[in-house]
Amino acid sequence: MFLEIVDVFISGLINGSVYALMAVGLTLVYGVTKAFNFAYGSFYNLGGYFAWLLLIPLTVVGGYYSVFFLAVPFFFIVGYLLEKVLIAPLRKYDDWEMKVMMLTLGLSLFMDFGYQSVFGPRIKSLPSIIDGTVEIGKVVLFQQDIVIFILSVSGMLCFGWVLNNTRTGMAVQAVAQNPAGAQIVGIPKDFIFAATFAISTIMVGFGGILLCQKNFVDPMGSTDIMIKAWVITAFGGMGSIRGSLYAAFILGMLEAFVGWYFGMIHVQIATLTLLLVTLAIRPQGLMGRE
Amino acid sequence: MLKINKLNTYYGESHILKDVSLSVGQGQVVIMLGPNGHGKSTLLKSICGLVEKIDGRILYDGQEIAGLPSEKIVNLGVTYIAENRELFPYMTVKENLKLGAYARSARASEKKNMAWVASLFPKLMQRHNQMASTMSGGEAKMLAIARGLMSDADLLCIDEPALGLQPSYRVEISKIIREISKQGKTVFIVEQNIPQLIEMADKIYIMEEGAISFEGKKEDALNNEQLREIFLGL
Amino acid sequence: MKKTGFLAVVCAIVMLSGVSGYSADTIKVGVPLAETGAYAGSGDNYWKGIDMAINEINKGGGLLGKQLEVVRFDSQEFAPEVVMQGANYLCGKMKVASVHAGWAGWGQDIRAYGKYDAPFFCDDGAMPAVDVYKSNPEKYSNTYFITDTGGDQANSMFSMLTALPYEYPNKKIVIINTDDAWGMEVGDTLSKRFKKIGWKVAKRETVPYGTNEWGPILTKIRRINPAIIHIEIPSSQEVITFFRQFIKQPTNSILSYGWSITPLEVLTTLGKDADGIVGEMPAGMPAPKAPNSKSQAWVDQYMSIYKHPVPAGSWIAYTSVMAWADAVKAVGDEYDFKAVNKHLKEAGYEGLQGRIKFGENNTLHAQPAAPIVHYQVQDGKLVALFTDPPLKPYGDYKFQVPRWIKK
Amino acid sequence: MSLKRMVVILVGFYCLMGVMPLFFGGTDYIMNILIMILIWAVVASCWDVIMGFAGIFSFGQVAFYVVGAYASAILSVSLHVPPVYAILLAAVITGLFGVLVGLPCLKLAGPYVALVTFAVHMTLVPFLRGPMGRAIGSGGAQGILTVPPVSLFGMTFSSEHLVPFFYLTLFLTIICTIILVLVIKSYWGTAFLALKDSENFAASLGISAFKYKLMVFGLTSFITGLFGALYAHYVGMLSTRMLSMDVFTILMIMIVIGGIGKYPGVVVGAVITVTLNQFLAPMGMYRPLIMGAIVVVLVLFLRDGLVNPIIRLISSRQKAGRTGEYLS
Repeated sequence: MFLEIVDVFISGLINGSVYALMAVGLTLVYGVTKAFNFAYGSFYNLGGYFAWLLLIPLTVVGGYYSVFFLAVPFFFIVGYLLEKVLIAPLRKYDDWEMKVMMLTLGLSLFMDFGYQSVFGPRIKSLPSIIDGTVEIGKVVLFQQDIVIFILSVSGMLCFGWVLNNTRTGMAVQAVAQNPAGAQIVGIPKDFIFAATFAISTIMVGFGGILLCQKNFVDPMGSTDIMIKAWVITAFGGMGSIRGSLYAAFILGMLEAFVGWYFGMIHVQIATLTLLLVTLAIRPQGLMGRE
Repeated sequence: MLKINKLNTYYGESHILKDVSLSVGQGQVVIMLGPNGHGKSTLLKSICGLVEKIDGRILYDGQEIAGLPSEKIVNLGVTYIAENRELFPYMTVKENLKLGAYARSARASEKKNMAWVASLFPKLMQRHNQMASTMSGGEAKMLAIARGLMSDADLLCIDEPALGLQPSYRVEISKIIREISKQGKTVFIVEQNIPQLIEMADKIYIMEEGAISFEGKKEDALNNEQLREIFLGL
Repeated sequence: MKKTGFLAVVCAIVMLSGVSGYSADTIKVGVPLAETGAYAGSGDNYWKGIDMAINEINKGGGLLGKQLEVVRFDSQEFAPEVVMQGANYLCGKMKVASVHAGWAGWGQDIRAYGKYDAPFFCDDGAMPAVDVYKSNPEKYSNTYFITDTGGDQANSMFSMLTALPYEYPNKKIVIINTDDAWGMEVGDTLSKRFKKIGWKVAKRETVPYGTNEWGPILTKIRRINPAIIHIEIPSSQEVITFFRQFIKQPTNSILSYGWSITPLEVLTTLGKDADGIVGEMPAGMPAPKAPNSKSQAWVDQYMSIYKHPVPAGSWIAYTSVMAWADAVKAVGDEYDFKAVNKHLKEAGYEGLQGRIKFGENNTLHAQPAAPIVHYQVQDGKLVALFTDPPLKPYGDYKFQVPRWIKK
Repeated sequence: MSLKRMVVILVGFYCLMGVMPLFFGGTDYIMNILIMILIWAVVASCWDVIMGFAGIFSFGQVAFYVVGAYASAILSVSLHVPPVYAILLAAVITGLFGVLVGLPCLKLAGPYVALVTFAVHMTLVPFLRGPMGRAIGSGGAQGILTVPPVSLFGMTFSSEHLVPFFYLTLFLTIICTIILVLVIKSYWGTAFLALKDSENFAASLGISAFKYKLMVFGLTSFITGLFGALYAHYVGMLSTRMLSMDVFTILMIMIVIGGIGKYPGVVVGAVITVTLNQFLAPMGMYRPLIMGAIVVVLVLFLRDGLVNPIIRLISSRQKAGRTGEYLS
């Protein structure tokens, strides 16, 4: 029994790290620019297709190292241009938040079906970054899961550190807290908006690569990712990185234990009920600010 | 130092500033008076690049700054201290001040300015770890001014520094502005009526309905019966 | 503004009605399939078979001297209203002579196409669809179910599992199925049959689509250590992730994947790792060697066009187009639906594996000419072990005890 | 937009719709589209009233529609309530559900309302598909396949008899449209616009934001539920696929084309969107691709949607020089 609980607990940890990886970009971009990116899941898929394209048809030298190396500039440019071309022009309207949601929803539809028409409706699989298992006593772990866990947790901690301890990180926070004030002290607000969007695109792209190599590149998978990321962001508090980290692990654990004890069919409803109850009591989420 | 020629600005459809021309000399304290909602704040924001649609010329040190993005203007040495403070609410006093020196031009002298600000606002520095959002109105105002000073600017555009404050703070703010002026900084203030400030002024402007209706020395203004009554309340 | 509204409506009508010029020198064939959404993969399998049949007929001079013209419709994820629109579009507006669908829904399709008379071939494989048919057989007489129902397929799976030349170490089975009609039907039938012969259904888990983290379930499975684990999830992702996570710490269990073995990606992704898994395909084509030379030629042709093995649905979708064409040829008029339907039902069709006949409820029950084929993955390929009915070993292929089972 | 103009447009539109069966009564394909236009026009109008007029950023419109549909279907299938009463009851249930959702979330700031309402939308899927839904008769993943048709005065209204059903829908549509126009134009409408512009200002006028928001939420949920229920008895089958993002986006396109808060633009938006969606259906996966692109382009370049600029263009030609009428 004890061993079983340890097993489920580990499942929860793995779930949690995967969710953290999914949600961090979304929460960041909302926190700073107040733009809710409904096309988030589609960028996640873009990561998967990017890796697939490089690894399978192009068989790029260096494998995953090259993929990650090339992903940084690629996603930065995609995200930056996207913000400049599609989101920034909307800021002049009073109801721009609503318009951004609508636009990105349209964009996600466009992107998802764009993938289908370009790459076909079938799922694609990527080679694993790392194969094999690790045995700790009676518990067996995938090295893959360990890599994801380490990368996502350390990535988030690193990112949190950068936000709190560097000049640029402070500038990003300043824009998040008061865009007008940021402008006054000479922070290039529009650039920070675009750059944040670009950084979040890099994050979600990396998340896409890491998770698609674990599971698959699924052209229709973006809605699920979007919903998961959305639930975590809302639960943790819109815009709070730390909140997202907690939320990801709480939900990961909840899923594992509900799935184990009550059955998988109850997982989704349990998660969403937790979210609804949380929002009803505390609309700003666990760690959010009003 | 600052020269404005035929400045027009717009918010959406409405025309706010109409053909405003003025000049502020090096090291001067210039005060702009006038009723609320007649475009005084808009003028300051236009200078600092915070208004989208502007038309006309703004020369700072002989360089055209009209239409430049705000971060470039801050870099050139012009800073805006907002009437509603615009602090970063979930950061401490110290972090707010540090961000005040974000502009590239201010980084080198960050330490020096920090020391100067600490001497000007000893009370503020006693609670440098307090969140900005938990401060009282007067303290926040002080912090906003202090943050403006951190930018190492030569021209400080201060928007209604004493609005809504208790008299004791008004006196303190006047003292501080005098200190700032003593350091050779140029100060351009938009205010309603504070005698202590008017005392300091090298030049006074009055703005009504988006246009300059009076320009002159403080003596001229004080001697003008009508102005005294309406704007100075003396 | 009245003008604007009027213009909009007029434009709309013109757009809708303007495109439907119909010419007499082709025969229109409707193909409503999931082209987008979760079922697009299976839609693609059916489409390949249908496309192959239509090209073959057209190359051979067409049907009644006329070329066949395909009218496709994206039935997305079978939302009732979309399915109904598809029927209205294909039968009502485009006046197609027959409708070839694959998986088209779980009953909504029967109702939608039952309004019309053109033959409608579908692969719903679930009892709710058959129940709709049964509610008014007269009205829905143009419906043809091209595979057996889930229950009957599950019965066949049961027979196969009990007939395996393998001694089960215990009498415990774990059944995992999806929450839709298909999964529930198979799960229910299997658990009923196994209970009857004294087995214990140690765990019955219904999972939603998109379940990719199997840790909690596998934890329980490891404690149970069942003789059989049956997975019934008609979607490749879930079954692949299950296998990967299972194999890292396997139990001494036969892995039975049922229909879930058939999505193309399962084998292309897992390859030889999947060796040992058993599964089935209804109205399937035994492999690797087809039962006769005609079938073998067909399989070779399929492989040369599409560069992958024949997935579930392709062959029977192909066959149903050919069966319909055969009936039309016999009747001589593609729009004499009554006669075409009568011919289809009475005469059947001489397919590649023999004569197929639609039976009770217009269902193509498993039969020697369209058998349920039970496979095991060997060397990364599907190898037929049994065909059913009657359940008999196929060829010389032998069951191999999976490598993860330790004696 | 003035009340007169609004009424003229709507009367014109519904008269036009009213004569459509004379031409297309025999063509099921087009009748089906016309019925869907009527249904979606009302549902989208409700959303427009919520977002455009009341300024509540709700993402729960499809959820209310589905609640209405399922409520009526469950009542008539499991409890054998006659469909007419089932539809009315379903509308009441949806209205109450709307109030229930509104209670916690209408006090929140804009994006949070979107969060909560969308969470409600998402929760419905596992609820209806799962064991809880099955327990109340939702039919689980398979849905409900045998929703009985509406019978009234000895007549049957269903997808088998499209022309009668069309007129039944038209009748209900007109009633609901009148209610919505009254809401927009009455004191409520004024109150909503004030609310949207500035809640503080409205509060100072003595308009209680919360009360009005709750009222509009309840009313639009009621109407949405009514049409959801009607839809259930029309197609006779329901599944949770109705909650897919596709449906959500299509509803949104109607509003984007019509212009937010530019009633009755959204009605024309519904006509265009439903037709376009149908027209593109044979194009398979390019349909959603194009729909998505349309949203992006429209949101980016057309502030007031597609319909309003056209109206402006036409009326400026009609009476050159007279401007300043477009207040709403």
